[in-house]
Amino acid sequence: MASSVNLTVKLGNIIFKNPVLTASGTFGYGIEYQKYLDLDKLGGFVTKGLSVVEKQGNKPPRIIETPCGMLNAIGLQNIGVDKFIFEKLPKLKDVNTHIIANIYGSEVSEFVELTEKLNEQDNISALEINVSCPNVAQGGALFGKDPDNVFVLTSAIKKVSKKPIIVKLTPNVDDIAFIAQAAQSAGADAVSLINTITGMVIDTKTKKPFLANKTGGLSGPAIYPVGVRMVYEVYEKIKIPIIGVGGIYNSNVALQYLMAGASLIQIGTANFVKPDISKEIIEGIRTYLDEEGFKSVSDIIGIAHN
Amino acid sequence: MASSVNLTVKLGNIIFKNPVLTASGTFGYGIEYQKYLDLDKLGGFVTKGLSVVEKQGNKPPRIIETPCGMLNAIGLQNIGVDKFIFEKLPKLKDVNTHIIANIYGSEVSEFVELTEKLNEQDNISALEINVSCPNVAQGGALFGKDPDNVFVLTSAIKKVSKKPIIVKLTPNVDDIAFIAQAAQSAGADAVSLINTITGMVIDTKTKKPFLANKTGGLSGPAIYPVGVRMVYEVYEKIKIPIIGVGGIYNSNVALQYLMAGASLIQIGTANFVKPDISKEIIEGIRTYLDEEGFKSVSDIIGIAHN
Amino acid sequence: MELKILENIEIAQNTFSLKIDNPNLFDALAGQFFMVRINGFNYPLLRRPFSIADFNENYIEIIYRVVGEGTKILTKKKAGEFIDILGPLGNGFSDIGTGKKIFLVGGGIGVAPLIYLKNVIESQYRLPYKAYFGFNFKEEIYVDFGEIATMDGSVGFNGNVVDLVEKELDENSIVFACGPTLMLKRLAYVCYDKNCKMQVSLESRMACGIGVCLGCVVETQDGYKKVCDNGPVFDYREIVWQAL
Amino acid sequence: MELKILENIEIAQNTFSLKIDNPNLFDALAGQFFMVRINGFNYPLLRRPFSIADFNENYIEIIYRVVGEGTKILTKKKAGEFIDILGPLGNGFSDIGTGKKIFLVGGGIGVAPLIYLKNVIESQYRLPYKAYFGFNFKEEIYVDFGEIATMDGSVGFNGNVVDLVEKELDENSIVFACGPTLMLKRLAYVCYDKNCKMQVSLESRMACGIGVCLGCVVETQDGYKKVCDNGPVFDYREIVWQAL
Ligand SMILES: Cc1cc2nc3c(=O)[nH]c(=O)nc-3n(C[C@H](O)[C@H](O)[C@H](O)COP(=O)(O)OP(=O)(O)OC[C@H]3O[C@@H](n4cnc5c(N)ncnc54)[C@H](O)[C@@H]3O)c2cc1C
Ligand SMILES: Cc1cc2nc3c(=O)[nH]c(=O)nc-3n(C[C@H](O)[C@H](O)[C@H](O)COP(=O)(O)OP(=O)(O)OC[C@H]3O[C@@H](n4cnc5c(N)ncnc54)[C@H](O)[C@@H]3O)c2cc1C
Ligand SMILES: Cc1cc2nc3c(=O)[nH]c(=O)nc-3n(C[C@H](O)[C@H](O)[C@H](O)COP(=O)(O)O)c2cc1C
Ligand SMILES: Cc1cc2nc3c(=O)[nH]c(=O)nc-3n(C[C@H](O)[C@H](O)[C@H](O)COP(=O)(O)O)c2cc1C
Ligand code: FES
Ligand code: FES
Repeated sequence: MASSVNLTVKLGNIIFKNPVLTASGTFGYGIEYQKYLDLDKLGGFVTKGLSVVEKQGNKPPRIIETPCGMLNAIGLQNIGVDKFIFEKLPKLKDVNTHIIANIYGSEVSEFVELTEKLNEQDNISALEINVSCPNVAQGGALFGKDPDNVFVLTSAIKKVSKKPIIVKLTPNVDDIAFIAQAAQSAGADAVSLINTITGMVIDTKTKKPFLANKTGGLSGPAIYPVGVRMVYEVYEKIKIPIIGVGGIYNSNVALQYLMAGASLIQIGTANFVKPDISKEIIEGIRTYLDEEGFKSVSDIIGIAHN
Repeated sequence: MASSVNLTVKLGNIIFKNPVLTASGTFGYGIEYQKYLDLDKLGGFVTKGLSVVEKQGNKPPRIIETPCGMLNAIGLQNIGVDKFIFEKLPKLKDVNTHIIANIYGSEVSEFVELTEKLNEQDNISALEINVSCPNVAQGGALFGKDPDNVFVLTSAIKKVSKKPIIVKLTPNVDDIAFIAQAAQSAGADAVSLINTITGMVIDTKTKKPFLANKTGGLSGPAIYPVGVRMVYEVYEKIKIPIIGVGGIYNSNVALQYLMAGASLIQIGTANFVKPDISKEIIEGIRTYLDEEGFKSVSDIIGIAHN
Repeated sequence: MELKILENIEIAQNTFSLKIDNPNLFDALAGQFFMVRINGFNYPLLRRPFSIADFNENYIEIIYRVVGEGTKILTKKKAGEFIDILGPLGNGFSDIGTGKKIFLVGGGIGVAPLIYLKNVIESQYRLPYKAYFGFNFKEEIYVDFGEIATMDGSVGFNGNVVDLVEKELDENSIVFACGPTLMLKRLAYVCYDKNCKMQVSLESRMACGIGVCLGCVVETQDGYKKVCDNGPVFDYREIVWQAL
Repeated sequence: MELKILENIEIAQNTFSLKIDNPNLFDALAGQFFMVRINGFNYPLLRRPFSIADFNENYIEIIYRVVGEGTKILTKKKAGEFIDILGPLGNGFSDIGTGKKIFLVGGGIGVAPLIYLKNVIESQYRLPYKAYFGFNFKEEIYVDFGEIATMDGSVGFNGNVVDLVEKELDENSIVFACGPTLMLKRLAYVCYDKNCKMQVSLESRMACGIGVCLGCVVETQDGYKKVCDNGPVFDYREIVWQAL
């Protein structure tokens, strides 16, 4: 690869060596993938969602395959932020890539507490705020569906955070650009989209929803056209960078997200199919840019709007 | 098939011989399929969306394949209601199945006009109102995303219609049950869901959205978990019958919709893959009911909620 | 219809001939096509359209170029397996016996339907014809008749097939053409200029192939027409070439 | 890892043996499994988990039952083609040489990993063991050792394998078991009763197979544990059987 293409992307003060990250919940705490992939090759990776205290998650069954996709209802099982800091982060100290901590709370105060704890970790480059989770604070409908909630939460986190804040948005809304605008107004440094689309599979043998949680989140190749569309829509409405995620399984789809307006992309479900897929995608992007005569990946970000 | 299973389903006064319909826009005006399928075997079929005057539709390209799905942006090209009545309906006069006319207007008044014209056609069993179309009346956001719009439109049509009214809902909303409730309150006899999910594919060669219309509607197997989930949600909130549609490609998925709460189902994109798929699905439902010892298809409608 | 595969072999670079057992249940015109199901499951989802490259009591032949995932998977099918085809669909070439001088002009994989047309002209109409086929380079060529043009000059005329055939055409000619859109467009402008007749077989992305999805339309003088059932063969004067 | 298929043949009704060339790059324990990619494209999307039915310097064997779309497609793979496998994954059977009387108890396709375990016991530990395998009927049987129970009585003991093995177990036994969940549950209650040792290999829907998706968990005395990397082999006392 004696290519002179510049793959670096800036998000605030952070420089990513390339636009390819791996997505929360599909890459563990990074360590699990070291056997399959040199993590240093990645632009960065996002941890499994962390909460203040360890969470057991939902009852099984938690996953089920669907055409070109899968549903999951893990229920944010995680080891808790303290264990993450003391047991996982030290093992990652020699890794030369950006680690983004994905955080999740059931109250605004919990998000703030998580932010404060992670403030002190030099190893963490940014926080990704998962607002796409059910039953936060006011209960009832999904928290992240309401732009006011997103504004209040983002502002509260921004006030205490020493790190850039990425707000991760749910696609299960009328108008995702409106939510993105709320995040931007509250000071978010970037938004990432999309989280999973709510779905259900029914087991015709038991005549019940297959997942113990009944509904689950649809991810995988099936959803990529929805993600690309939403990135395209949001790009026209906000100025902060967008991180594109949803169904990326090869460099062509990754490029579609970049062209729609994403500065960085995340690979989720595809990691399960091919643990080293992100490496292939990085190379695929490089080859494309080379062949098309682009000097830098930033030349194609949002190019589909021209 | 010497089976004694009762497949009939009632919707208001209409009795469908089985719960399998074919979906608007994927079955032409029925006539095209007579070569592949005995239309009399169907519970019924829904015509391509009809407007007051003939519509040319969108510029090509209009379709693109995606993983286990496709995007379309036909733009409701159709021959207009008069031509339909004078050229197509007479050819269907000997067909012994329910014909549902799908209608589409750019103003409430157009919907009313269409309803009045179709009132006089004995051959038409019901009307399906496509409120999932962009730029109706108030312009801006999708008409059918606003429960108030749906209420006003449904009421206006109900006032003049001599036939049962089915309101077809868009999935591109926060809370589809809310829209379904608005339709119910306005007197709708049934709702059908889901229409397509908005998506985009970008052509990395031209660096532009692939479809001339930029965005298109995602249909096909990829979306079925979203449709099943929405039918399940809506079933808990309304009393009128639900027609389930979205990604049905075999009897297992059809059964999932029925168990989620649909009284009838529609087959769309799968018709393109196998023109006689609806026959297979009817037989598959019958076999399942037989094997599981159900006497009637109505025994499983909504059973997943038990 | 599930039919048995007799043969599926590479006949030129990235170009395969698929021969399918002919059940002799239907007739097929040159210019018509089949919608072929690649797999028995959901992926790739849609059927792929392929022209009829030959048709006789023994077999149906399709000649296809490997361009994407569907055609790649198709190459794995082996003799003895079954394949699900829908068709024959669309309108074939017509007015063949009009007394005009017949020209077959094809480019690349677009030569395929003209092979069947040639067989029909020879066996049914017994008329003289001239054939001109363009390819990019030698290794792509899969046809054993007609004058050849190659873009790299490795075989026959060095350049575009339109430039090769242009001087032969006049108002007494009827051209049957199939190939890349750009080639057909160039040829259309030549035919307007020479005032000759031409029927072109067009390509378009298709979902249904039977006229119901309205996905495959092309702009014509009378508005949008469906390539699958108003075509794929059109009189070139119908087409709004500027829109292509 | 893309490895060459040596053989893929039906060895019993709906049951196939897939032998893959062993590159001798890794070791594998009895009880471990591979995540197998069915196709080179997106469908079916996820890898399928299969236990190791045998492993030696020449080949890796998987024995699989055709139950759904993935396994159906797998039957079409031919010798000479390549297949993408990830592994070996998870924890195998352990404490084999504890001096206890060894029992292998398997049901249906769950017998597969016990074949490899038997080979390991014979070649590595050279210990005596007894094997009890249950099937539904004769045509399903694909194993040539051990005592057989069939539900229809067509071969061996007429009934459930748990009933067959029950009387043999006592506090000096160690059982290695794999099979349908209901069978394992029954066996677990027997083992609690007889106070014997047992390791069970569990099944669960998996997305990643490497411990990151948290999709495959099973309820244990210490909360949810991942079948893929805390298992698939567990001490039966760890499992909350009532939750299964
Ligand atoms: C009437 C007609 C006749 C044709 N005859 C032949 C023939 O004889 N031999 C041959 O090799 N090809 C022919 N084609 C083109 C052929 O259909 C495509 O090359 C093929 O569908 C590509 O499939 P893929 O999965 O390999 O490519 P992909 O690009 O992966 O396919 C993605 C989608 O795009 C569609 N698509 C891609 N390219 C084309 C195209 N050029 N035209 C229409 N749809 C396309 C596919 O059908 C599919 O839905 C014909 C097309 C039409 C419309
Ligand atoms: C650790 C482990 C070892 C296994 N070893 C074997 C073996 O040696 N031989 C064998 O025949 N089978 C084995 N299985 C079961 C095997 O994985 C499934 O039968 C197979 O995945 C079914 O795939 P399908 O596409 O045919 O079925 P589908 O039902 O079409 O598959 C749909 C989805 O469900 C999953 N799935 C379906 N059944 C099971 C199941 N029983 N366990 C886990 N996931 C399932 C599939 O992986 C897929 O994601 C094992 C399972 C596990 C977890
Ligand atoms: C098993 C699984 C677990 C996930 N867990 C999280 C999580 O903890 N936090 C989060 O923000 N997103 C989570 N996601 C969502 C992904 O990060 C991603 O947004 C989504 O899967 C769409 O991308 P994909 O189609 O590439 O997988 C999870 C997804 C999967 C499949
Ligand atoms: C090509 C195409 C055209 C369609 N046209 C219409 C239409 O005119 N009116 C309408 O209400 N829905 C239309 N639909 C939506 C379908 O009726 C159906 O709601 C949707 O495709 C989801 O079902 P499916 O996944 O089974 O295709 C169209 C869908 C397709 C694919
Ligand atoms: S392909 Fe559907 S109308 Fe032509
Ligand atoms: S399968 Fe992903 S954690 Fe076990």
